[in-house]
Amino acid sequence: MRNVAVVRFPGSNSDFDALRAAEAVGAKAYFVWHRDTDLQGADVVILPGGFSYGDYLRAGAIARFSPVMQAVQRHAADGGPVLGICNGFQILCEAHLLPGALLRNAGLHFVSKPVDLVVERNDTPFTAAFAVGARIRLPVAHGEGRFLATDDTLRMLEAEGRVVLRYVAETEGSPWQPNPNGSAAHIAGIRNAAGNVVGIMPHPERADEPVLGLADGRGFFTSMAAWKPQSLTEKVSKR
Amino acid sequence: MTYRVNVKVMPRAGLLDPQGQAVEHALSALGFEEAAGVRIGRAIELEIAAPSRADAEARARQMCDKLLANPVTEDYLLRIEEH
Amino acid sequence: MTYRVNVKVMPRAGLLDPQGQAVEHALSALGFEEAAGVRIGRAIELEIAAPSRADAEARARQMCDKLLANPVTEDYLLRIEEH
Amino acid sequence: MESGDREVTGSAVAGSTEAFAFPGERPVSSEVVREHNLNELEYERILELLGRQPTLTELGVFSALWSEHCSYKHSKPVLKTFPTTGPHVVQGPGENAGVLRLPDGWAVAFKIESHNHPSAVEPYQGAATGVGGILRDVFTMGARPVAVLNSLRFGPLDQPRNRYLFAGVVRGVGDYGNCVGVPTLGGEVDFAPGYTGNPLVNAMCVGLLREDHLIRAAAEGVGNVLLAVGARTGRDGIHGASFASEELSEKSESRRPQVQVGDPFTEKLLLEASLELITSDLIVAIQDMGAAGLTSSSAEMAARGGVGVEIDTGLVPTREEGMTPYEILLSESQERMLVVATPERVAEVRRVCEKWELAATPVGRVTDDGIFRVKHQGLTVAAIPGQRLVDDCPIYHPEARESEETRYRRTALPSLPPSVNLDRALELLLDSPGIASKRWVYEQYDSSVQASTVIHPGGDAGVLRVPGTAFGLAVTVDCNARLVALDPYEGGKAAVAEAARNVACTGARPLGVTDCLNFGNPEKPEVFFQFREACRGIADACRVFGTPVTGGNVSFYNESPTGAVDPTPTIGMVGLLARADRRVTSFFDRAGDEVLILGATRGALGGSAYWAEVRGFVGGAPPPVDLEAERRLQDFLVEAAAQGLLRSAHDASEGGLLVALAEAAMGRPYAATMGASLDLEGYAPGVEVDGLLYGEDAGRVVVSADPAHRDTLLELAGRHQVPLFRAGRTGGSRLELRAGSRVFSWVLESLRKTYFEAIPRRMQYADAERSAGE
Ligand SMILES: Nc1ncnc2c1ncn2[C@@H]1O[C@H](COP(=O)(O)OP(=O)(O)O)[C@@H](O)[C@H]1O
Ligand SMILES: [Mg+2]
Repeated sequence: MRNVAVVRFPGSNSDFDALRAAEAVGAKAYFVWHRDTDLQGADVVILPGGFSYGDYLRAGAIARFSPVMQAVQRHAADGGPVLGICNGFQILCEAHLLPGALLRNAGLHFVSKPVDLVVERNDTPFTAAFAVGARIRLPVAHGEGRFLATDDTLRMLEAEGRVVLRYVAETEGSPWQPNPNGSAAHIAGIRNAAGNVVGIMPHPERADEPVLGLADGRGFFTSMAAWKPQSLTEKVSKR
Repeated sequence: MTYRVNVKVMPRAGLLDPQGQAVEHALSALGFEEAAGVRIGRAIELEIAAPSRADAEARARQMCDKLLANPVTEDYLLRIEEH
Repeated sequence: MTYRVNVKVMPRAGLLDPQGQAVEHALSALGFEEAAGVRIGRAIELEIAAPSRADAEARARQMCDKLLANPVTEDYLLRIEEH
Repeated sequence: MESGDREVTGSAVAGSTEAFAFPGERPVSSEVVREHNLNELEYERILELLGRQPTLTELGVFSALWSEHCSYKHSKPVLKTFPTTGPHVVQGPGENAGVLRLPDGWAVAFKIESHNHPSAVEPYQGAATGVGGILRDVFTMGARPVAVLNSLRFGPLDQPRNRYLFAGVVRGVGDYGNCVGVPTLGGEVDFAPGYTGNPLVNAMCVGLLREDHLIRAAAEGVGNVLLAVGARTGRDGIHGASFASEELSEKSESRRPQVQVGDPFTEKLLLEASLELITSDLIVAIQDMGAAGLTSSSAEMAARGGVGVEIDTGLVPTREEGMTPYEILLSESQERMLVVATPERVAEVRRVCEKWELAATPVGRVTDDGIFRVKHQGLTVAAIPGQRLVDDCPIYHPEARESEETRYRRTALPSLPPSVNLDRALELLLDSPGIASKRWVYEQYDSSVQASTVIHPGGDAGVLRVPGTAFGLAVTVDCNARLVALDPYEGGKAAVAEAARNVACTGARPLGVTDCLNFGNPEKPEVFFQFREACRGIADACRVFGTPVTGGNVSFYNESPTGAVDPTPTIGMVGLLARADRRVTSFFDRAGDEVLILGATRGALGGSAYWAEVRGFVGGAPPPVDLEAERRLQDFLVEAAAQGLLRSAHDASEGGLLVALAEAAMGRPYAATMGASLDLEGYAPGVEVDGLLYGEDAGRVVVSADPAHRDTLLELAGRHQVPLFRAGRTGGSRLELRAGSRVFSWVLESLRKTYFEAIPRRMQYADAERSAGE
């Protein structure tokens, strides 16, 4: 059974949600405190959403130095899956586990609403359950979600197919949908070169049950639960 | 003549500066114990076309008083260079 | 010896600065059409206890490189005064 | 922190009420007394109560606790008339928040609070700290906050200053709640000239707890230790409580207390630490250091426990050097708690706080002599009989008289003819910021965090599920101030009725009320009349609906140079949705559904948005609210939803039946529209078309349902004696309507542009508009 470590930073606020969503697919999920240095045999690590250290200075800038992050770095280096959601994505960028940076939304306001996305890769531990090109709807809720990187990095991300999630360019029926934050190339989520570290701005853990109105998020967790250590390395080596 | 204006807008002395506090903690956690009294504000750069440096400064002040700084919670500091 | 350190962290040149644009627009709406090229960044003040000005500066640089500025998107400028 | 390890200075002679001036403090002159907003009567009472002259410190303590904000000296007798009991009431008024019983051992704690004056001065921090305070009121009951709501009023958006206040307040509410991680599930915003210079910012918080974890803020156990937990104490907001109890004027600019700055990050740590302390049974009592800070929290906790307290202000961790006991006692620095624990538990309490990176510092102890005693480095600077300090503030019964002007307005009629025809009028209404979509607001609020939101803002009430159970909660805040201004009694009833209707539209049963009574200066007879009558209306409605008032807040002196604000008794309500998965949303979402109109239309245009926005006339007699009919309507909606008979339900409020129909058809900004073609022939015989479309009779709801359920619904409506009219079917991309001889047809896409863009269009650059227009 999958051991899923949900890291709690001071200011994390989607920690319970991530835990619940992982448990909902039968994972053995537990909290790891930011001061811990041991992930207790985690197969998967989730950096949840929230405002670690109040997002003061830059979102994720301070959390990145938490003791636990060294363990996360090692886990990632060994090919262990890591999912950063929202603030977790910001932390992964600040920690240079993922390229680029997440800046204040182009609209300057916090944005909370459902957005439509396209899943562009299903060769990650968190998107395997989706078909490539699948259109899904998830909530976003962030003030600093504008993905930005140098042109070279952006070119590299596209060339290596490392864009995992993209905001759809437009939505029928609603002119108020697309790209909520002005991200470069409508990027909503990316992965590292090996494919085991994934960062996304939208919140699958808040959209995994019909009663919540949106259920597409469940796929991220069923993918995680079904994922086998070798399955990734195979896919990676195939490329 | 255009002048380059540097405005530094800082939280009023005595007002709580949670951001500064958090950064100060982070710094000492990173081994920079020698850092103290961290305060964080905004830095604003702009160019002003004006007949004279004095005019540029006067206009810049008006901009700060009217918009760039919040008189209730912030103090500002102006620096002007020719350009 | 303690030194007062002023750090100015600005969005890397060429990067879109929506906040700067919004403020520039508001300025001209308020009749300050002469303002241009508005950019908005962060101003950080702190004190550093160090044996010498050079040491203070070196430490301050480390703080910026490590925490205070994001190398991917920001440039910083240091100013140090005795205190 | 060391200070925390020091022993609290030994007690003075038990029972002694001797106190000394703190070195360097001003002697108490009549001038000083006046500065403290205490009148002769009150000062006499103080002398009599102490049997001597107060020290300046004591004067500060009295002025805080005897301010309107803390003492309710003008409102108490009226508030006593509210129904506050019921089989499901676990905690009525008097605690930090009211508590109602839910199924399966759960309970809901909820409370609303105003932060009007601070927000007028500094909108961002004022609103942010308002949210912070109400969150603390709820989690100090042992409840985890699960929803925030906000009720806002501003002057018209064509003035830059109003746009700036609106933008700043919304950003402040959002940044704080978003950071702490509590979803904002609803609220209301309205705009009227009366609020220029004195915006209203009311924040409501709803929390969930296991009933057996409920903790009350009563200090008990002589010898128990008082600990200050959380942020350090600065010179922030000194005299905020008395500041909130006077009119805003040039003078108050100078008396303005130092702005309180919110730190939601510390709040989040306080929230987690407090809940850990409470659920692991480590503490006796806990209270937020809110208005009047350490003073009110300690004095109130002592009074509730019938004990005395002794505080050593010298032990309180301060942010600034050389703070006097006076300043420490009255500081309103945010994110601070006062905790009472037994001496054996202190170490454990501090360990838990430490884990959450918070300081917990012993600053005093519970005593047996009933005295509120304050020492500073051994010197007793205040010693006041505690119970009397809290209870003996003079109570006032001001004169109440309705203003001639209001009486006249009620009987008046619009003088000008309509400037536009009836179909254009709809566009004007949808474009008016009070009615237009509030998406510009609620999209800045995280409404999905906690992964429990079942109905997001944008419809009627917000709905959340209670994880691990089948049921959910519906939450709303409502008040139509125009109606209250024209007829305070009917307006008060209408506010409760609308809130209950919004709750019932989701399928939830209204449970209880928290109210935020925003009025002008109660010493003016016409203002006190509004207050008394509005409260009478609220009380009557709550009685009929079986929704007790479990708490609330009174905010008087909402006056600016332009006069008193419109009377605005905001009603916050929670309801129980037996099955969260049976929730009913407010939008048409399937073609071919039956559209039914519940309730009767008499075409009352008095106080309507149509007259105000289209005919430039605020007046006429508001429609009377038939409380029994409202109750039957609620019963019908709850039962129909429980049986899964409804696809959508949306009540008619501002803008009347037509705006309600248009809103149901326009849908949410993230989904496609669903048109309808309707025929009102025979619905309200004899009613003029303008009254039919735009009248604001209470008790009306537009529902859509699968045609298969039609007969069941008709039968159910008959049983509940709810008028039900079959208006037509959903479908298409237009809203088509036959009313009498008139046929209307609106293209929904263009209505949507108007409705969803009305506020964004006006607010485009508002964030950067501060002093403009000042
Ligand atoms: N300040 C606000 N914050 C959050 N949601 C809001 C706010 N103002 C309005 N809303 C939401 O917009 C919707 C419509 O509000 P309103 O017009 O007051 O509805 P109603 O007339 O049914 O009370 C409601 O869902 C309400 O919760
Ligand atoms: Mg409604």
